[in-house]
Amino acid sequence: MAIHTDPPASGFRPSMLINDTRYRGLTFQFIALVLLIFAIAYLVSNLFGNLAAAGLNISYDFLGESAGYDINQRLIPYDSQSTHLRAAMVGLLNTLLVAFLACITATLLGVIAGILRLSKNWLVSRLMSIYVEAFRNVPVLIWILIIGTMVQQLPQPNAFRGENASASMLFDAVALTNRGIYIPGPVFGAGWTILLVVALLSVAGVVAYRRFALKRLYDTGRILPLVWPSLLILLVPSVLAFFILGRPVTLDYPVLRGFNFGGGVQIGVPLIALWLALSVYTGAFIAENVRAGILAVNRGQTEAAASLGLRPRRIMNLVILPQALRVIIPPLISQYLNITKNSSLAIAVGYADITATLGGITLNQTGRAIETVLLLMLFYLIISLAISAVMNLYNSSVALKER
Amino acid sequence: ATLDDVKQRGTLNCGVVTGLPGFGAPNANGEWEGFDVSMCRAVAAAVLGDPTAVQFVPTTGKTRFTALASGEIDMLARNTTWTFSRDTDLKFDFIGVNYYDGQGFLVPKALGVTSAKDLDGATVCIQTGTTTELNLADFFRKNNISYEPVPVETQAEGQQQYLAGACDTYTTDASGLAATRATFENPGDHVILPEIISKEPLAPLVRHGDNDWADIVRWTLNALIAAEEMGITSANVTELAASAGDNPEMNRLLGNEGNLGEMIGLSNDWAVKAIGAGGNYGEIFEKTIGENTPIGLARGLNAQWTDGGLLYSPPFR
Amino acid sequence: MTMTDDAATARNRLSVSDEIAIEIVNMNKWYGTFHVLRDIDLTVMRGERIVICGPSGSGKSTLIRCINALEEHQKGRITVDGTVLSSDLKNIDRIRSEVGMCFQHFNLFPHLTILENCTLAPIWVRKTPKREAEETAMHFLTKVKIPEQADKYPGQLSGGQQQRVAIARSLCMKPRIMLFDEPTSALDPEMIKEVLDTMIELAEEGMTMICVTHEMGFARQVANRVIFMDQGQIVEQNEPEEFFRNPQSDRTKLFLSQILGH
Amino acid sequence: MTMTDDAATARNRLSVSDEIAIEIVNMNKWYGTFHVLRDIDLTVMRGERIVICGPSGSGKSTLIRCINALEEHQKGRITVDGTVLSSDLKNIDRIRSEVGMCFQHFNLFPHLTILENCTLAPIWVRKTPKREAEETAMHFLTKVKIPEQADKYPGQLSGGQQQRVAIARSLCMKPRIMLFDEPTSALDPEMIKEVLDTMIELAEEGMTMICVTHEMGFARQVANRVIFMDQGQIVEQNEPEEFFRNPQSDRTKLFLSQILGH
Amino acid sequence: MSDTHAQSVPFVRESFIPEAPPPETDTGVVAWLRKNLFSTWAYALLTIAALYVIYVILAGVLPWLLNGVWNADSIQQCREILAGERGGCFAVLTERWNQLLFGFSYPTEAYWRPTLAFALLFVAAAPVLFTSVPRILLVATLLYPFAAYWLLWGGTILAPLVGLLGVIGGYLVYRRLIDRSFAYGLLGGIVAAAAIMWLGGFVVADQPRFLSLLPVQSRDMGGFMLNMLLGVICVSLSLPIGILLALGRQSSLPIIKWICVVFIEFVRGVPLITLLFVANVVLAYFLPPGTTFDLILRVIIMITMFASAYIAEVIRGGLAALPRGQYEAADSLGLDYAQAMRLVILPQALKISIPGIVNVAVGLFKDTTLVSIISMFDLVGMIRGPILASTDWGGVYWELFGFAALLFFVVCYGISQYSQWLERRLATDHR
Ligand SMILES: Nc1ncnc2c1ncn2[C@@H]1O[C@H](COP(=O)(O)OP(=O)(O)OP(=O)(O)O)[C@@H](O)[C@H]1O
Ligand SMILES: Nc1ncnc2c1ncn2[C@@H]1O[C@H](COP(=O)(O)OP(=O)(O)OP(=O)(O)O)[C@@H](O)[C@H]1O
Ligand SMILES: NC(=O)CC[C@H](N)C(=O)O
Ligand SMILES: [Mg+2]
Ligand SMILES: [Mg+2]
Repeated sequence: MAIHTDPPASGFRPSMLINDTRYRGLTFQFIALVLLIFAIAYLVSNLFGNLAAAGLNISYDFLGESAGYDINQRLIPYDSQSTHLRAAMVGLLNTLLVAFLACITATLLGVIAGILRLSKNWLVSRLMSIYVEAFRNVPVLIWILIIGTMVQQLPQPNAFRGENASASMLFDAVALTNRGIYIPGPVFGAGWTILLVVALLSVAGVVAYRRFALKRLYDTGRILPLVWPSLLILLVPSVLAFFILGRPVTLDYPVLRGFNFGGGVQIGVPLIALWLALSVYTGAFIAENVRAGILAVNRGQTEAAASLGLRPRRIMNLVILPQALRVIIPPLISQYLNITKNSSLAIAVGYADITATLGGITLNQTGRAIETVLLLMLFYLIISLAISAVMNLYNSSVALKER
Repeated sequence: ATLDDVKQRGTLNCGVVTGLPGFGAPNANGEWEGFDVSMCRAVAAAVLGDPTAVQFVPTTGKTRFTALASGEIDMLARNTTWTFSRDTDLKFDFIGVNYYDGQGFLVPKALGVTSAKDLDGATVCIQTGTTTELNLADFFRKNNISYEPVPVETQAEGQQQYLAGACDTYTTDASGLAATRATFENPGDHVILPEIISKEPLAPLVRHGDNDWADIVRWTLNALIAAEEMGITSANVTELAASAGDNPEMNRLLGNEGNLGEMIGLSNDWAVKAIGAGGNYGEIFEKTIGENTPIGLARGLNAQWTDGGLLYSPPFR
Repeated sequence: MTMTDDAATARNRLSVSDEIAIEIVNMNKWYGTFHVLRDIDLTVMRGERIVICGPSGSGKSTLIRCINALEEHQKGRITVDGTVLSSDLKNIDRIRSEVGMCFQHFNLFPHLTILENCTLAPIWVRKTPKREAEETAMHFLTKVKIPEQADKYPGQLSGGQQQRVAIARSLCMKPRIMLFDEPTSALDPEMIKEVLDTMIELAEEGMTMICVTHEMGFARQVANRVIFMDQGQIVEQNEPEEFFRNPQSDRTKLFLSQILGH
Repeated sequence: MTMTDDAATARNRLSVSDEIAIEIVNMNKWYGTFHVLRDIDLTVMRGERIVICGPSGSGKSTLIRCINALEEHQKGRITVDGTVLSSDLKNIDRIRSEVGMCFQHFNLFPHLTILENCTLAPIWVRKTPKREAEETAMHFLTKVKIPEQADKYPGQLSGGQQQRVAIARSLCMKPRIMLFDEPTSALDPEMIKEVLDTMIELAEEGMTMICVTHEMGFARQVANRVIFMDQGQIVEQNEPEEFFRNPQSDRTKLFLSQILGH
Repeated sequence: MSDTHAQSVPFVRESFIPEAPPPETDTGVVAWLRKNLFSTWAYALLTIAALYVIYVILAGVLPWLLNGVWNADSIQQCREILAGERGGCFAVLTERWNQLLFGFSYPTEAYWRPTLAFALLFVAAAPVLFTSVPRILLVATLLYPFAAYWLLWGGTILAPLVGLLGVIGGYLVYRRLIDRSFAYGLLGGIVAAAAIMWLGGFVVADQPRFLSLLPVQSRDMGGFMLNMLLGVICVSLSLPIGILLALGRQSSLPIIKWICVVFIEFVRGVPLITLLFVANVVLAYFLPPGTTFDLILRVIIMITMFASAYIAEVIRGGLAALPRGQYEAADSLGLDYAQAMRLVILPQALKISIPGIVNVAVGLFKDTTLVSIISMFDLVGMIRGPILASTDWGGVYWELFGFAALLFFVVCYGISQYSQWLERRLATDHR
């Protein structure tokens, strides 16, 4: 074998920038980068030019100034003297709150509707198709407005007043009004921490029991009942502790006071409207995902499991769902993303999410358009990236092993 | 400069409210009408000679300032309160008050409330991004009572919420309340509470920095006010302008004496056109929000100074 | 044809008892209004090995799926191991745990390892302790010659290996009867042999088997009987030798000429 | 083995010139850190027909893909028809228009008809007028015996037909060298022959060919040389007769016993 | 025949068993009901629950629909006519249908123009959507944008004609130069088109009255027409941009890839409403001083950006679904990157992506309602603004929102049925 060398390294010629695969890519990238930098520089110089001409500047100082407006729904202490930054935090938490609630209910709704749509019951499956198609094909904004109008039709608190009131509370405990839903709220007395500990322990107990049952199944083949013992473990100690400790937690019932109900816990009507609208709208999409996921599991899987003697419920739990979930969860998570993004329409029903506080009132009261819009986008971007990161983690963890 | 832009374009871009009866709202045929709208038309007439050469740009409380700042509109005539920070920090120029107003509360009669101080614990509908929103917070804080805001974006929404009983009271400029109430099926079932909790001088505004343009708008408004004072109406303006009369100020205003028009870069009959567009201040008031309209507002503070009001146009000299 | 002798010997080694394993009497089935199985009568003795063949759409799959209650039949009676198949869930359970089935497309559970595939049913249906189930599984995996793949996932195996896992999975339930629906038709040619070898081994141990297949070599080697179906009916049945050498019905002749010709 | 004589005759009919078609010197390639081709030296004369075989993963595909610049090599030199393969685009273009390639999975363009598949590159790369390109295409389609399929889409053809179209498509560019990467291994057995026949015909016309295949009959019949690769190296090369009769290296022996055995 | 068992193995069927109808218990209405509605107790309960739900809905909606008032001048009149009975006040639709559909400032006498443009849309879209439609109609698709522009915005016909000529000229030059290389072709085409349009601009300025329709400004477009307009324009524009982004994201050049990834992920990470805020309140600051362009144009830019990021992701899926062999085969035939993409890869990838693209289009079309939040008078803005704010119709919610929902439903359901049909077809005829 003769020793050969590489092709003679010819000197660099400018034409190689276009014709040589090694440099061509670099050339293109360089051009793209230069164009990009120019574009950005152009926009930014315009920005500063325009700002200077209008005598404005970019400054985030306004975040420290007092906001001056009130917010009806807040998870952290806030009043009109708090800063704009705090108002933004209130809005942020409200966005997260409604998104979180809507994700849960939309999932429930979607899973139920998706499964029912596959039901062999003709009527039910038709009904679910109508639900899915109706909600999927109409803009979410219209649904938010419609549902917002719908909850307005609930009775006013006034209707609960007087001898022959036209509306009445459910079980004397729950009032559905067009200002919000009032439910009894807990009042914590002495010893409630002990109760909490007991409750937490029972939850741990249930988990332990389920572990034990599975282990026992593996060890001996005996299947222990799950539902009743779990319930017992969950409830009995807490109930006992509740009475032994002398009812450390009591309920505060809502009562009509002044213009509105007082006491108890109030869930504001904007929250309810937005929550409901996002849930039913997204639920329709999730229903489709669920249906597609279940259909994606080959029919052969069910048959193979059945011919091994597994019962329908076990087939669902052990064979179909684990596979369907792989198909369902990625689009499900992007639906969660959509919920979060769609919650920015909150202002249509008067819910104080971040778009309404930071991107609405603050923007408007301070006139700091660029600053607030940038902050707003940044916030949504962070949520989206966080959710996508979770999704990627999930995807790589469940990816089926292939050759 | 804005004036050149407007002339070149041939239309005036005027920001107005998305819909507040009496002040600015499209009628069934889609033509904009109202008190603020008339201001736009007067400026268009003064500048372009054609009161219909206006492109109305509806704005919400939220979008109005950015629309003006970004140059999308040439002026904003949209029941906007003249405040310090809007004038200075937001870099606008308010060109003069066209309606002296204050914030009030609208409540259903059946509620039995007679004073705003009785509103402890009430639910209040409030347009976001307005001065009234801030006043509201101040008022309740000062009186140490609580309330729950229901934020709405537009007048229409506020009305919808209020009528549905989603709030106990609706608060905004008293004029706005009157306009709102006027559209109710049974206006008599609702009262405007006696307290006026703030000063709301409503004023048209333009971008800061273009003083020539600001002057044009400012003096158009003054022309309308002065016209009323001098008894010039849309009916007699052409007649009066035809020949110089014996009132030198009127002569100057109508272009028969001096060259005021030239000084602001317009033709000399600019004021004639402005007044001809919709009449003088008083006429506009009566036609759009006055006592004989459903809105039924009395002149009150907005009467001429000669009648004990605050309207007081600087002299045309 | 040198194979014939070997095959006959092999087959003769396999014993058939007098006990009835499966009895099908006058069974009919419709899909909607489509009459897919017509008056099927078939008795399978314990230890018998039956091969079913016939043109596509003739109802072969439907027939063996009825035996396993994967499809419901509308008329007639199916008795498996003395249990009459009815819509009673208990009954169906009993029959399914007696009868193992292998499909054309293996239908392994892709989210479980090979071992878990094999232990799933024993643990949850037979309530076998896990350790024991795993031992059994390893035993059968060894039998189908892939014990070393136990911890892989089905997607990581070749088609032939997957089908052998499917057989092992069925065997783990210790069925007394095995049904095969074209177990080799989705496989590449090199892999067919390994699966057939496994099946032959199974046959030699005396398992009762019904196998839908067009592998005529296999039929010759292990079947006691070959059944030819067409249009939902059993058209002909015979011992393999006779069946291939001397088909009676015209349709059988036509069919055989087609599949042997190519 | 009666084929040997025929094969030898057939092969001897084919002439090999003295011109060098491909020269590979000391070529090395890595995928990441994985050394997939190691010190490959190979000279192919014009008119030579070379068969490459070897176990899976030994780098056969990678080798011939390097010749076509589908993969970049990192060390050593490849000269095709006098042109040294470098990263210069012009060079790559020139080499690709000299070298035709057929893949295991045909890779026909499913959205184009057979004729369009064949005329695409002549029209766009060689700038041949469309009519002329179509005539050439029909000529080569006739040669691979499927002129009547010209207006169908690839999906409507059998695998064997598709592979022949793929060959015709390459030929339409009038290459001087053809590379084949396991052209028959994705085909059903019946179809293998028709593709091999086409390739043999091509070989008889004196086309320079490098063919990765395990069809030993083909190798015997047309190859001038058989190259055995393992672990990225050329382990053995010889005339086919000698290669099969008398493999030198142990690895070759093992490999041959496996593929000939089954 | 029960003797067909091992003891008497040979058996040959003598007589063919004729097809028989299934047993009675398996057919007929009763069997259908039993099987589909009452097969088990749980199902029966479900059925009853479903029936109850249907009853409740119908009991609520039917009287409202049937009792509806279609002729009245205001809600007050509606109430008088209804005299306390339940019923919808659909008069608002008959009174304000034109505003709902066209916005309140589109000239009434020109309503036929958007209507015609809408009808022509079907002609133009047909050859793209259905392969069975004669190819020659693609000419209509090409002409459509220009015709629609003329119809909607009015003005002289010369303006769209010049545009069309520019495109045709550009294309001809492109065809001439494409033989040299794709880049030359593209550049030459663009230059030629720009030159023709620039020159044509003088002609247009010179002859503003030639075959002129009443000009309408963008600001004057509203109602459902605005939704359609935004939807159609933005989807069409976002397709090419989406393709470029997808190719960029697939690129092996890290910087280009990185730019595309950042753009796509950024746009997909924020809600459309924030982008609309940008269009509304921020964008003007980034443009050179003195440029004021139409809100509608700014909105189109932002929605197009938004849509192209989503479309890019769909197309990326299509590209990824193509086997590597296609790229390699194209390479080995000597096609360069542009040729391989244009002739081999994209035609296939786009075909796979069509259902996904249609879904994005539907979503986008629905999202056009968001412009009402920045006080544009699209269908929803129209309802929430001028109509509900008017003295006459304040308080008529259900009828208006129902109407809006219905319009959107008809369009979106239609499109999504098309996409499902397409998916089914792609699933069956990919050979
Ligand atoms: N679920 C079903 N609904 C309606 N018809 C069906 C169904 N399953 C099968 N059929 C029809 O019943 C007939 C018999 O089908 P079957 O699968 O039993 O045939 P086969 O003999 O197994 O054919 P192959 O050799 O193709 O597997 C066919 O005509 C088929 O189309
Ligand atoms: N793109 C790639 N990146 C990393 N490794 C690769 C890549 N392509 C191939 N390899 C590895 O390089 C080695 C040689 O691959 P190659 O395809 O050349 O083998 P082969 O001899 O053609 O095998 P086969 O007979 O299976 O086609 C294999 O180990 C393969 O896993
Ligand atoms: N109601 C309004 O839209 C205006 C309210 C108030 N005058 C303001 O300028 O803030
Ligand atoms: Mg079958
Ligand atoms: Mg290979």
